[in-house]
Amino acid sequence: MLVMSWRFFRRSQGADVISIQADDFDPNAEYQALRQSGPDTGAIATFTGLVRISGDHSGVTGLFLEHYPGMTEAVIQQLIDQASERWNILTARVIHRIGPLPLGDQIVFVGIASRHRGDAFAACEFIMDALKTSAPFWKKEINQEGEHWVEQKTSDLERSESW
Amino acid sequence: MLVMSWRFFRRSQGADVISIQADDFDPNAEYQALRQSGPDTGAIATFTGLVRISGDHSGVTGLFLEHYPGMTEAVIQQLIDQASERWNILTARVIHRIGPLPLGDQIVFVGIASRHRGDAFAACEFIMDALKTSAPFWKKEINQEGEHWVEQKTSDLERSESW
Amino acid sequence: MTEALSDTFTVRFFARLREELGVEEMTLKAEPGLTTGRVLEQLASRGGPWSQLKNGQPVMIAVNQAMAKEATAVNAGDELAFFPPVTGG
Amino acid sequence: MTEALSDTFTVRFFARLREELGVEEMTLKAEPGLTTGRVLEQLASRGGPWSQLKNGQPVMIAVNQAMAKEATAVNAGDELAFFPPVTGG
Repeated sequence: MLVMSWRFFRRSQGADVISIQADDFDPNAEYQALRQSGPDTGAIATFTGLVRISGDHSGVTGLFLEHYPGMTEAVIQQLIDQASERWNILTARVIHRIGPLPLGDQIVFVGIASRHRGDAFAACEFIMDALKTSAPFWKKEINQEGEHWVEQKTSDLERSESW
Repeated sequence: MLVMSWRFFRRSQGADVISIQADDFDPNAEYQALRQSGPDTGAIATFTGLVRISGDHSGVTGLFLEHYPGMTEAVIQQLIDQASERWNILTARVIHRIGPLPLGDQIVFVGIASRHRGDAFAACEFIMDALKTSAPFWKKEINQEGEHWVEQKTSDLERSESW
Repeated sequence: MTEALSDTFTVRFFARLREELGVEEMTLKAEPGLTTGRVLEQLASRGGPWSQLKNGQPVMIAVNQAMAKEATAVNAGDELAFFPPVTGG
Repeated sequence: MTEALSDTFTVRFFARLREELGVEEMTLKAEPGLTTGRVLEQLASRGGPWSQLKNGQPVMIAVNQAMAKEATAVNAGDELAFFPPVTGG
């Protein structure tokens, strides 16, 4: 029983990926990497966030993403560790872009490979929700009238606290 | 205000896809299609289920998926409709494979494009959970010792009823 | 004697039930006031593997490809289906 | 007069705060019993845009790249950071 439990919770954190990058990412490459989480991989949940036209203001043409190098990666690793304590995760991959991002561009990717769908969904959504209120990124929104820093939303705080 | 609400909930159901197929599917093609849900697409949540080695029995080498042609598609359409009433969905894509599926193969894909991540996650997980207890598919599991029909799990019923 | 098509309904079986009953589809004669529960009772009374339709594992019921209950009316031209709890996904 | 490196700590500002204060990074002298809240008070007393550090929108605090509170101790060699609530994802 002890051995079973150990096997059940074992995971190769070496396969986890955290990347903060200016370049675009390829969700398919991430998905294919998540599929390589061993023969007990039964569920892959992914989330991708995109720059949308209706932000805090209307007619968004792009974002500028600033971050706190070093701290950002450390916070995301903590979120993955927290998720791994609560749910059965085989592999976690988190990518977040920084710098200028035009309308329609990919901003963030969170992907979880797990044995069961409940763990994959929960870990993926938890990491996204917690990232939005605890990882040091700041979004400047650009539209026809100029640019402004996005304010943190109460709904994001509530979602994050609900976990 | 009325016009705003109408715009907010409008979606082009023509872009929804339901496919029951023996052939493998390409999650990346599905993701790219979901990205084409218009400039207000801010969130894409996807789920892929895979044949895993630990099923009802150990050492699973493959599955055989049977379904009820016609009814399956109708039930999945109803699930998408129910999800659309509860959450703000831009596009939904659901693929489920039938026939023989070896270990590691993709079984099911559910992808949701939405404005916000909460809607995308909820709709994607709801459709997966409800599909598992209401869409007429049956799984026969194959391992070294033979084959047997998989029994429905109480946990799946509970998850489905929790929505 | 061939039954008139307009007097009959179809019953389909899937998965474990199809295998254990050895039947994929059958045509039965409709009667006034018939319900899916009554059809199950009539089929179960055949004995052997058929008894499981009333006394075995749970049976799910569809009428015209929509989930139904034992009280659901059965009319000529209907497509009934009996199957085990579903296990896709 | 140059302060000895071993007596100092660093303060970094990000996003809106960095822009409104016009400062990205500064070096301050450590004192016994110093806390991040006391550093905020000292900086706010400079007046002008600095007052917002005590009387403006919420300020998040990190010490050595981990979230901290106003009571968190500040020691020589530390890296403090003050920034607006985060808005990534």
